[in-house]
Amino acid sequence: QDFKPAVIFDLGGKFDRSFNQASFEGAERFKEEFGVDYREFEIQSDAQREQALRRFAQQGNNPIVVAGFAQASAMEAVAAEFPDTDFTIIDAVIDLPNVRSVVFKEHEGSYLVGMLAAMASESGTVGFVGGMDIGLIRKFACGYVQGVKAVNPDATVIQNMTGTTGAAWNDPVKGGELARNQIDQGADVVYHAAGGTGRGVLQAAADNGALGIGVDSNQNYLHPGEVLTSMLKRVDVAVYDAFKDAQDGNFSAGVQVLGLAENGVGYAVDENNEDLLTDEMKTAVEDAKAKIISGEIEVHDYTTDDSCPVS
Amino acid sequence: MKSMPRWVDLFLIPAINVFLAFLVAGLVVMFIGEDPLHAMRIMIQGSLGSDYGIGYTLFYTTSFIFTGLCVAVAFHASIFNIGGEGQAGVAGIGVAIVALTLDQTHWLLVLPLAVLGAGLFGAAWAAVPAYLNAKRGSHIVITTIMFNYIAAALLIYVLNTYLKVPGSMAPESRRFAGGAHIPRLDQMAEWIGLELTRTPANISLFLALLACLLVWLLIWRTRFGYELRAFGFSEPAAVYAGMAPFRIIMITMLISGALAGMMAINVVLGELQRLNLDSVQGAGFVGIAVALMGRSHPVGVILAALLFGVLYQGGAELAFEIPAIPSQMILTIQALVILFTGSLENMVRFPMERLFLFLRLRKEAR
Amino acid sequence: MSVAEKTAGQPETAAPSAPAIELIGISKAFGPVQANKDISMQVARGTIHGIVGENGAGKSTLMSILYGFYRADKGEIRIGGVPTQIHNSDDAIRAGIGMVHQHFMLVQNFTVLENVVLGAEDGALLKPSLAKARKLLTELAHEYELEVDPDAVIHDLAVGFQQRVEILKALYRHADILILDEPTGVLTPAEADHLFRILEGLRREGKTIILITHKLREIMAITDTVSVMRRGEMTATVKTADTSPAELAELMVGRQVLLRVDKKPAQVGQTLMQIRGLRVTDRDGIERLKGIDLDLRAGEILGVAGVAGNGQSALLEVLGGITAASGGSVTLNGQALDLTAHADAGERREQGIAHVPEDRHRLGLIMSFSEWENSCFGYHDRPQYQKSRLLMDRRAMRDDAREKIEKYDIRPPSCDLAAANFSGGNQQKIVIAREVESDPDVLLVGQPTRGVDIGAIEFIHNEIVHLRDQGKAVLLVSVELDEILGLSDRIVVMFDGRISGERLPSETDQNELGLLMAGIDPKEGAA
Amino acid sequence: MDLAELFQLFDSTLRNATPLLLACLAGLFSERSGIFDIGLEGKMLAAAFAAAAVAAWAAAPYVADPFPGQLSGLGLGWTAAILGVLAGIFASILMALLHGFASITLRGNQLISGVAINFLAAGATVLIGESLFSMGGQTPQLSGNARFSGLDLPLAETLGGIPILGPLYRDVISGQVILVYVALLAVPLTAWVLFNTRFGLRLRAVGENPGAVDTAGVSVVRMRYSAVLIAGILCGIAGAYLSMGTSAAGFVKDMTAGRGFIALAALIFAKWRPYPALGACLLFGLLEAIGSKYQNVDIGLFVIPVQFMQALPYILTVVILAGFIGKAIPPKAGGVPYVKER
Ligand SMILES: Nc1ncnc2c1ncn2[C@@H]1O[C@H](COP(=O)(O)OP(=O)(O)OP(=O)(O)O)[C@@H](O)[C@H]1O
Ligand SMILES: Nc1ncnc2c1ncn2[C@@H]1O[C@H](COP(=O)(O)OP(=O)(O)OP(=O)(O)O)[C@@H](O)[C@H]1O
Ligand SMILES: [Mg+2]
Ligand SMILES: [Mg+2]
Repeated sequence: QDFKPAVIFDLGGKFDRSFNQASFEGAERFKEEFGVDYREFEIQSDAQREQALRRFAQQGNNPIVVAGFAQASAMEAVAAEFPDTDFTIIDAVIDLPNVRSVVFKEHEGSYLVGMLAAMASESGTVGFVGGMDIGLIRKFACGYVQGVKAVNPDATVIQNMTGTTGAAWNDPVKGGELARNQIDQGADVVYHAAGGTGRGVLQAAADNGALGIGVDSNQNYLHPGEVLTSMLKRVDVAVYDAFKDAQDGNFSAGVQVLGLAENGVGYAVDENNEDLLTDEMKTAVEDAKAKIISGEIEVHDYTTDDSCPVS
Repeated sequence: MKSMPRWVDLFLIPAINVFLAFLVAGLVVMFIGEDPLHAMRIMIQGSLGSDYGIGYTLFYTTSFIFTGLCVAVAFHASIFNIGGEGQAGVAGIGVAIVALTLDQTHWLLVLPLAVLGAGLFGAAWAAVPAYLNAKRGSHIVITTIMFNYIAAALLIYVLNTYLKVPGSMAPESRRFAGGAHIPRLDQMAEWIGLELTRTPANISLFLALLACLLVWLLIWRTRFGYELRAFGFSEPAAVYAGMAPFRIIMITMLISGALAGMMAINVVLGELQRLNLDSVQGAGFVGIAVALMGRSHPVGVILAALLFGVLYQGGAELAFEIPAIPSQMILTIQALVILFTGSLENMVRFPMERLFLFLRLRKEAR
Repeated sequence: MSVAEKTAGQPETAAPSAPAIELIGISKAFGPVQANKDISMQVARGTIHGIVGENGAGKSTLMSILYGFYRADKGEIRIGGVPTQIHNSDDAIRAGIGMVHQHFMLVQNFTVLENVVLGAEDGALLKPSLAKARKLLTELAHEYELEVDPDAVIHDLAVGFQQRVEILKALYRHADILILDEPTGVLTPAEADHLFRILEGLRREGKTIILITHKLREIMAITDTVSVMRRGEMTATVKTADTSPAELAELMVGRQVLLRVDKKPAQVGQTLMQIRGLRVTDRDGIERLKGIDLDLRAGEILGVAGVAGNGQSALLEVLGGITAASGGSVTLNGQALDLTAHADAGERREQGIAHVPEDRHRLGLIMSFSEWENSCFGYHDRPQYQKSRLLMDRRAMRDDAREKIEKYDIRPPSCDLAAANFSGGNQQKIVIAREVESDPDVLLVGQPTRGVDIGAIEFIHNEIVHLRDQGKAVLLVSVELDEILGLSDRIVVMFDGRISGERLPSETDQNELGLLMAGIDPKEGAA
Repeated sequence: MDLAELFQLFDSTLRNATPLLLACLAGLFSERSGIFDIGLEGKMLAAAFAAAAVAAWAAAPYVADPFPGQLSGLGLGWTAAILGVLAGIFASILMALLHGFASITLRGNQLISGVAINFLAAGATVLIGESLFSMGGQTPQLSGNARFSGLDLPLAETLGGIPILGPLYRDVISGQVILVYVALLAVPLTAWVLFNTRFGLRLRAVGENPGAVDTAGVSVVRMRYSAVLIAGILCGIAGAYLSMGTSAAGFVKDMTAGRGFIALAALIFAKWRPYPALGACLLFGLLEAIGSKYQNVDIGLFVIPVQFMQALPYILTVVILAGFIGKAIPPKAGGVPYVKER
């Protein structure tokens, strides 16, 4: 039986330079390394979720990796129908014997970039632009604010959400406008968790002498020297690992929670931003990272109780 | 006086137009470097070639029938309701409330109540624009556009605040329990001993067909339909005939909104079995195209909805089979179909009319 | 001075070498409809040439071809003897042709000046054109008695003035040939007389005029020659002096037509409707009716004369339940009518008031509805048309429509055709049939024969008289004094929202009514 | 709220309003001529894409022998941006001509044509973009010469000292992207053309009564095509502004995000008149600016939900429309094909 991995991207598409792109990159890396081709599908509408999953499963694809919490209920239905297929879902938890659920501790990564933001900020005001006001994005925001406040309890964090329709994830014009608003109000570092909208956020920051912070993938290269860092969410690793484990026959179901300890989240340092991060900043962040891993610092996860201790 | 036989008008010309649309779409597929005939085969096969494909096609068709009827009914009264998107979205809340409350009972109880809930919420969302139009003369196109945006905001708020599962990141309600699961077509087929592949197509299809029948009755057989059409053609004349514009606008929009709302039965209750943010997925806008192409006639709406269902499902298959063809290809093909069958249709009609006139004159001469 | 007297002095223009207009073998089909069949016609320079024919005979089509609005399928046009290609109106204008269309071609929200200048501007900028036009307009107005306020907006102007603008448009473009398509259909007699004076002036200047009209009186009074059209063909062209109205009517319709109303003396009964102090203020806050007192009695036709815009329309609409009154009272059979905005036209119909509206296109019919759907329009909620609480009884509606078609000789006799496919006269018959057959106590009729050919006029007049003879009351509003005088048993004249006088038809004439319509009461003046 | 904050709000308003205004004026020309245009969105989107794609290509350095996937461009200077705008206009005009062909020449349904154009633009931009750049339909991020940056008007700093007006000039008026000024200038220009030229007179007439224009010897078809073409140009600039003049700095699929519909709303709001159109677009821009600036309003008792603030512009539009505007009467012949013979 030949090995036929498949990946399904969520609305937004594999080139969103963010979340989906990260899963795409993971799959690509696997393909490059092992020369194994994979099937892929970009979701266009809700009804296609189940359809795509079932189809891939029927055609004998295995493992099947899907990214995005919105896929959860579809996965729940389909995975039960195909007990011999290995499934992986990212950003949601499904309790089935053939499903691996990968969730990330975005709040931990966001905490670290929040600290960096607070340290890089001269004005004591930083910004956050989210795509839509939903739990996941609040989780990013809440971790970020905690990080900022940890460094500078008096800091102000301006938070904005882009919109209420699907367009919110693809509206760089609005994203840029929100970022400019925040910069006008004194923010000099702006973090985004807004998919395609973030492109405008980073550009506005670069244009107006502020620093941007990328998300999901490493976005530092977009504006070298003007993106402070990126909050990495190693979706690519999750995808890669799922493929690899299945290939090696090591696929394991169950919940994987990837936080700082597992290197599932983190902040990006590369040649594009090394001048922006001082040693002092790095030490402080690494220190916090160690403490979070050890449990000494506990970063609150918004989605556990739908509230954030700081704002 | 008609210059062409009816079958030419109703079937031949649309068929030629669809053909032309696909011809151009084929060129686009070639531009991408794929074989258009192969692509075409996949689309047809994938949407109509198996019970699986047909199931999905019918599922999409059901939604489009509802949103198409929504636009069509209002159109007969000369009201351009482009708020189907919002009305269907808000109706989802109504369905969710019913289903979440009663999902320990039986679908035979849930379905009628959910229809009621969807209808009420959809109608309510159409009521404000209707009222403002009828009483204050607000332009219904603007207000319904605005209400689409407001609906999106309301939906997030309701999901975040009331319906979301605590501790979940997703703005979704919990999944409805089995008591609220309405029968899918494959399940219904099982009742009569037929085995079909599982697809989301569900009993709402029959609801949609029933709605078509009712709309047809409403518009061409009832007194209100008579008034609605009269009002649509001429408001002063309607007033002269003793009809009340306020009443007509309100009732029409309530019906229109309720019809859009029915879409939530198909999607929220039938397919998703939970409420999420984007259950409507643009079907409200597709409904405009469906109504326009279907000439606002229920039968036309069914056919146009079916065509769009085929495009959606066939398009998904295309994307499965030929990953090089991006999903936007479907959007492009849809655009071409709308263009050729809708606004460019005279390209075929005019020569056709001349042809038939010529044939007739020749026959008369002989 | 009447038109006839003026015409006595014939124009002294020399016989022109070539006819001003020569149409040779013109054919035009609209899809399957052959509107013009191989039509040839000559019009001599400096003459007024009349064209008559039934509704839908193809008169407007022929003239629109000459004006480049439609393109002929076959045939040749010669202007002043020169074969001329007329592909569009621009070509026609260049050839010196101007046309006043049956339905005015004016931009309603433009000023007079803007309408005149449109298409004939002098340069890319508007200002110089407008200034020049203003000057020329004053001159033209002076020369031809065509005064209009150049800055008035069209929709504020009475139809008569709108028509002047159309004529000015043509003259502004130096038209030598002027086509007028049913110009008097919407004019009062005074306005029509004025128009004819203008036409005479133009003829004197050597201009050539083609006049389409349904009114044979006008043909006889002013034209030099007249052509008759029937079903797309030119059936005759005669010198006006050599013919008679009866002959023309017969040529048009193909049978003898009675040109005057034949009615018995009225059997007047009790007062059916009593109107007291009726006031109406329109949406713009203008008071249209300023206190009307009227009694309408059974078995009589009460004619309301007046220049358009003096409140007759408002009177019909308020009585018909379309608009609300701002004051006063109306009783019907002793019962007060609800004159507030709560009442609607349906209620009035239930109370026995039927209404033939002045504008059949705008109010009376739904053009895209089939004949049978129009045939119960306004009465659609009557029990005989219902199958159940919700459903209508289509069979009953059609049967009913067929009966009316038969009884009223509506042609073509098909109840499935859309109203738009009937000629104006037959459309009017549909409305009349519907309202008369509803068996009302009071019939309100506005402009019952506007734009209708003489065959149909005869029929419609007979129906109205017939209703009266059944003991019903008829309130007839018309700008046609002939019609008012011929039909009414009693005449009131409206001026500026008030009744300016009441007369018996036997004791008055057009002159006296004309004065009353202008707000002058000759009797009071004498007293 | 202090003055600086107010000016920031205005500044944002101006940027928000620019694409709306251009699209709104585009709609004004088209609809004044009697051609309904719900395809503003699609035209803008097509233009945004074409502008970004061409600008990116024109500004990219020339590479003699590019490796697969590498973009070899023209290496142009500031002309790259101009080229981009022209490309945007061109793309938008193509769409406009399609609309014209469907609704003028073929006398088809204008609403359907508009809907089709919106779909077509949404699909084709990504399709073409993907085959050109293989970035999922996005264009490369624009930088430097490929995009517009703020233009400092003369004396901005000098006059900045004058109370109120100085900062207003310096912070709001000055420093905008050139296309913002183009949009603002388009308003008086439109008004002038509409009410002071022969073209304007005919344009207004053809939307009210095409028969009158026809019988006056003016070609209805030509007038309407001109109008549709102008609409194409204006939408082209609007689209170019979105992808080249804002922080988007490039094309992202569906990036017009409903602005075409808002522009349409503004047009109706303005009752098809140029200066009110400016007012309406500024109002929408301001509402959007307020909605995004004050998202988290805590009024003591409770926190107003973000969603309410986000919906506020739309709610206010409805309220204003219901309260103050009255009936908007469109050009009389709007939406109806000019048919002489049936
Ligand atoms: N625009 C049109 N499209 C199609 N058919 C038309 C059109 N105008 C007129 N016709 C046809 O041409 C015939 C002649 O119409 P036309 O308007 O010339 O009559 P007419 O003699 O002017 O009538 P009327 O006295 O009522 O004005 C009609 O019977 C009709 O069938
Ligand atoms: N656009 C059209 N398409 C088809 N038939 C038409 C059209 N316009 C007119 N007709 C036909 O032309 C005939 C006369 O039309 P026309 O408009 O001249 O009526 P009319 O008698 O002049 O009405 P009115 O007196 O109210 O102006 C009718 O039989 C009608 O069916
Ligand atoms: Mg005529
Ligand atoms: Mg006529």
